[in-house]
Amino acid sequence: MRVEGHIAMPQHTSPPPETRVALLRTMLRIRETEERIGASHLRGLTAGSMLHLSIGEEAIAAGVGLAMRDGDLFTTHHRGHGIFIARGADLDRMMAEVFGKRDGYLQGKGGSMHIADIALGHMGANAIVGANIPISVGGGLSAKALTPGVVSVAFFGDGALQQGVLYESMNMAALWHLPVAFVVVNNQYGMGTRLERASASLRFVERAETFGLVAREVDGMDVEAVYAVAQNLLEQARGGQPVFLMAHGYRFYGHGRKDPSPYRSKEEEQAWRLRDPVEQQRVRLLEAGALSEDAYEQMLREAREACDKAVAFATASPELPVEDLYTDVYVEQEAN
Amino acid sequence: MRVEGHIAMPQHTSPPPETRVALLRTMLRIRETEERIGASHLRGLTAGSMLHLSIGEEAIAAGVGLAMRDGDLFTTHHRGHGIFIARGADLDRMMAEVFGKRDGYLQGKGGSMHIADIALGHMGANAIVGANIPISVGGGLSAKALTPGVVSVAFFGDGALQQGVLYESMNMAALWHLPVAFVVVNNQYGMGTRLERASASLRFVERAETFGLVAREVDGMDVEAVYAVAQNLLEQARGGQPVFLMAHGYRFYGHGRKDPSPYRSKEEEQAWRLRDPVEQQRVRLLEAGALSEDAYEQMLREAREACDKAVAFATASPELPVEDLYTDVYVEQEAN
Amino acid sequence: MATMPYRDALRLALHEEMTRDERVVLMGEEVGLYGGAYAVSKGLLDAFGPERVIDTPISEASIVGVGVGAALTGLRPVVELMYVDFLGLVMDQVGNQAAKWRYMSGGRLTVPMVLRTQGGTGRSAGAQHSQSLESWIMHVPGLRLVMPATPADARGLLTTAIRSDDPVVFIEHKALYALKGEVPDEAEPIPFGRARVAREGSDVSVITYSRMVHVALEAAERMREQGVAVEVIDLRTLNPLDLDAITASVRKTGRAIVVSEAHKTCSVSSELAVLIYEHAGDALRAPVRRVAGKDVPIPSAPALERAAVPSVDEVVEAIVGTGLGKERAHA
Amino acid sequence: MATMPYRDALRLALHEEMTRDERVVLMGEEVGLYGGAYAVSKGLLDAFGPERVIDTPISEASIVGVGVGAALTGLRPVVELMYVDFLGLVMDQVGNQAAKWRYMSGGRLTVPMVLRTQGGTGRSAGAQHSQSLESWIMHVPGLRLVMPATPADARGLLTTAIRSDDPVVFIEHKALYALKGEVPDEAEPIPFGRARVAREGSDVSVITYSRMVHVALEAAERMREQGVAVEVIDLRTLNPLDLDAITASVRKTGRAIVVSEAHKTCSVSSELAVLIYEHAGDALRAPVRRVAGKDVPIPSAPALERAAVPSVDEVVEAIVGTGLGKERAHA
Ligand SMILES: Cc1ncc(C[n+]2csc(CCOP(=O)(O)OP(=O)(O)O)c2C)c(N)n1
Ligand SMILES: Cc1ncc(C[n+]2csc(CCOP(=O)(O)OP(=O)(O)O)c2C)c(N)n1
Ligand SMILES: [Mg+2]
Ligand SMILES: [Mg+2]
Repeated sequence: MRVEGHIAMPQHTSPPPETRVALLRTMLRIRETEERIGASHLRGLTAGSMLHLSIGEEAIAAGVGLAMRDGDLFTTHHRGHGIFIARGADLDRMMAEVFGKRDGYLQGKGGSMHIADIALGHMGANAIVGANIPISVGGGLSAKALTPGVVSVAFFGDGALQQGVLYESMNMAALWHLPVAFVVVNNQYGMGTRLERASASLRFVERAETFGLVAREVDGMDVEAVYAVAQNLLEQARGGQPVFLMAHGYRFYGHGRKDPSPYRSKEEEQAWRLRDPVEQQRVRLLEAGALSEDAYEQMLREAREACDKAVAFATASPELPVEDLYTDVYVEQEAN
Repeated sequence: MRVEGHIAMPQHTSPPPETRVALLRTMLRIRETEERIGASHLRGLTAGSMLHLSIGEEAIAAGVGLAMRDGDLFTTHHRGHGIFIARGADLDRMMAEVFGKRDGYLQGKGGSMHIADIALGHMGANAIVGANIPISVGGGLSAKALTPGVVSVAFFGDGALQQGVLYESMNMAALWHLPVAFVVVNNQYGMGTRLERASASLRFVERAETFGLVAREVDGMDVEAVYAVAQNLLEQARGGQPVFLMAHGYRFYGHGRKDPSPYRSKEEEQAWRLRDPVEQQRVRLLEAGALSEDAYEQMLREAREACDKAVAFATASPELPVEDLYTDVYVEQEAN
Repeated sequence: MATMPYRDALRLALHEEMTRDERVVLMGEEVGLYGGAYAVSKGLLDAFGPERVIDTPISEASIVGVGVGAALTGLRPVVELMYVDFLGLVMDQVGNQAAKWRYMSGGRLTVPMVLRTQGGTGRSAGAQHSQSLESWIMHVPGLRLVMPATPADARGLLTTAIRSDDPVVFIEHKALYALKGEVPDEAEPIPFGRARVAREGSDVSVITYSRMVHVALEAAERMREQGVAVEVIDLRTLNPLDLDAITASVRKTGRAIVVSEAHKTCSVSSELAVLIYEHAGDALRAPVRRVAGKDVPIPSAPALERAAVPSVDEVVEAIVGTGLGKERAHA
Repeated sequence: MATMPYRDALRLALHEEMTRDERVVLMGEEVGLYGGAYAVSKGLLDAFGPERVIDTPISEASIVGVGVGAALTGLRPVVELMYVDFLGLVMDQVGNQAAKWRYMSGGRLTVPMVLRTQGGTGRSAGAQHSQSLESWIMHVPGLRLVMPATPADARGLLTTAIRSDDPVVFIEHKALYALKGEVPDEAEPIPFGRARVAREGSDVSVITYSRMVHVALEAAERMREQGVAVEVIDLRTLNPLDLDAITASVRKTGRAIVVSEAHKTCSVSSELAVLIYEHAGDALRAPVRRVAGKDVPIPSAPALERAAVPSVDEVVEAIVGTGLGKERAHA
């Protein structure tokens, strides 16, 4: 494995202080929201049997998310809450959607796995592994034609590395010089399958290069490292050089919230939890004097209050009336 | 492009004399048959509007085909006549199939693009670009389980390099240590699209390596070079190390027999025709004294007589009666 | 009115809409330099350049995905799938993505994409290049489905498709590209969901679409010689479906034949037949008859290929089977 | 007879057939170490080892292709597609390859592959994880289509599927995995094409399959309280289809309701309804009624999800609509 040449960490210089704090704030917001969603799920308050939390992966969401700009486009996989929060999700409407309620982002029609909001550049979370990838290339096509300077980012898991559309899509992005970034949220597993059991080779970075991309990998538990490499890569992408970023992280919970993850060892879980990205950044900022304990407590309180508010909002929201089953199948309904 | 490290030509030593002659004989047989099929097509004798000839690509078919052994499995793309001839096709039945007749390999039901004969290891020519590739991996799965030592070869065009299933399939073959060879018959074009216009990068050999394959490229106009590298690669594949071979050649006719190829220059065509693989091998053997003019003439005569016989057979064969429209939809017809 | 072939009428619509709206782009395999596998897009690359007429690699699933993404974000892509037979490669992007985003997002996203493709028999191209797969599409809520039979409809319906904010699957027929017909001088979008009475008649209604309209018209001509007045309804769009036109015709004639090139089982012909029973069953003077593609893969040999899909003879026989005409039905 | 859940009955059949025939292999995502997304294959990896219980990468199109190739060359693969909703990724290998090779090769090749998958609603899993896509499959000649409703059928039909030399699409229902029922002690393959009378009755025939059999049985129980004897026909296999059983029942009762969870338009329910008209139309005392999935993507919110597919109430209403029972139909 050609790890050395690609790990971006060593070179990166710290971002400005307010960004360092913003990265922590974003991660905390994701962590608290996801924990609250998980707890609500266990209490039967969310819609549906499936719930995929991104706890443990906050540095990837926040690092890339904050390196993006207003107007940038993105899609996510089924584990996309954190990414959307990093891109400015309204927590009330997000929570209401996860609860399956009328005031959710999608009126409860889509649910956790399909959250989208084109106003914030979110082209949709996708429940078909890999299907969002060419869709993001389409976003890049639009960006190039209509809004130069905008970048289109596809976030997906390590499982999607085995979907052929990824390779088709990287080729097209490179062939057409599209402003597209392919970001792998590598949490080591696709359901119960460790990446090594799904892929015969781990030379993904080199592989992306053979498709004409600029490719890097990064420690996905270090939010500043992710931010630095993402900034650099997204700048190249904006210029029409598509990029690939493999960010190595971990999901602290199972595939679904209730999955006890029997396919991985407690030691492994513990080792990764010791590298908790939120905690790492908190300690780093406290030690650097870039954040006070009080300011941190305040930040945590705000995150929790936002969650309280979101849960209250979601709880109060009614379900969409059943008559609305037939709305929004088509834009031009009358034609039917 | 890392061409040097991979071109296998320089190293190869000549195969034994009888093999060198057999390679030429096979190519001649392909050339003559394909020309006859093309002429029959122009005279309206073949079934259907589509006809894809492999004239110009004979060295790849013969070189890999003769490096394969009895019992080996293969699939081809839509331009597969030559490969099947190299693997022992009965010309009569092949011709009858191309003519759409009852005594064709497939009783006329399949046609030129679907010729198959499991008795000769032919799992089918496929008209869906790339679809044969995972099917050949399945052949490798069977071979590993049931007939160790057998190799399963997928032949496909450069166009299929942009189909995601190729990459999914290479990964699975490598992950499971299957005896599979992926052979690219690179004739530079997919219909009117030159490979450079379809792929942002030409680093295919390196790319295949990042999927865990042993990969090489070869001059596909030099049949002895192809044979040598194929022998070497197939040996590795038999041991469970899947391999990738990119053979560079050219199709002398258009995409279909009647396509005048306006998308490429006459100079380019001429340059490749000067490297005609059949002619090159003929000259090489004559110059080396490995073949006499007489023996060559005899060989050519035999090839032509075989074509005469095949055309006569195909012409004489009736069409399948229309009542047979319903046979062979299912094995267990009675259940319907 | 100018007379032109179906393929030119399609090209005209593409040209007009690309001129009218800069957001319209055409993408697909061989649409540019080659001019389209069936020469529909010839000349468009020269007219609009490679940023708007985009030759793609052979990567169908992703091509349609790119179309979906582009449509979500402001472009109005027309994506060409060279053969409808390749639908199996792209049904996820068509059925799970294009069709569903509007609904799944509670109206937050729209996918104004046209998937242009062509299908049907007529070239002995074998089982993987001769299919009629519209039934898969008609089954999926969220997709409009258009299948023009004439040059005028090809042009007018493609115009509407490109202007539609919903995803549209637009299926041409390979055997119609050379068919000539009159086409209006002005771009007049033809509204979706309005069937066309291709021929008026009072004895029996033949409900059909695409190439089978012409088969039905020939059968109607044959029946005229026997004094039977056949009405031929060309549906033009299968979603939305002009149920009113179907029931009005069947209520008038009391007899209905459904003709479709697609395999018979679980198909467009099943749906059309059952809709007639449900909405005009009381007016029927004979059972509805389906004349459809046989439930076999399409063979390559020409005679077998012809036998696999409806013929004029079969339509005539079905009409006779409803009790009309001088000949009696054989079965 | 032992009582066991549907999922265990499936596992039993897999275990038995893998024991009986070394050529049978199981492959798919999470079928091994994880034991299957719905725990159907739990324990099989330990029993048969990784060469016969094969965990695959997330590469659906190729996985099915590998199954086709393995089936062509001597293995008898059972390929699991985790959700039927992913059919769009694999329809080329299913519809153009598995289905067609026997025919295209003039009988020279056979594809003894089983594609096991599961579908349906019940878990608020959203539009991309809740579909009923059997209509796409039923439309394709060359594919057998099996949809068991009970543990006994799950076991007996899977046995037959694995022993069949034809490609079989075997669709389980996610809401049935925990359903318990009696299963014979001996492996008894259940022949394809034989419907099961799930409940005898003389007043009306409800023709259905998979989970809807249980919805129909509940509706039948409700109607019994009103003195109406409902016959419920569980089709078990949609290809081959037991047309004789359908027509016999309808000829007996004179009334027919077709119930299917799949979207209504251009679907299994359309085909079943039209077949009843075609083969028992003269015996009908009321129009055939279809109770089917609505033509909308499946919403995630639980109440909406329930409203999108047939309920007991709707089946009752349809029965009443044929003129039976004390209640009158509303519409
Ligand atoms: C096409 C497709 N195949 C399979 C699944 C079932 N599935 C859902 S999530 C998942 C694992 C995905 O792993 P990865 O991409 O690494 O994402 P993660 O869950 O680890 O975030 C699988 C197999 C699916 N949703 N879509
Ligand atoms: C999936 C699919 N896409 C498109 C086509 C139409 N088509 C047939 S051959 C061809 C070009 C294939 O190029 P290549 O793989 O290089 O093979 P060649 O024809 O050059 O031998 C195309 C696009 C097809 N048959 N299947
Ligand atoms: Mg993962
Ligand atoms: Mg080529």
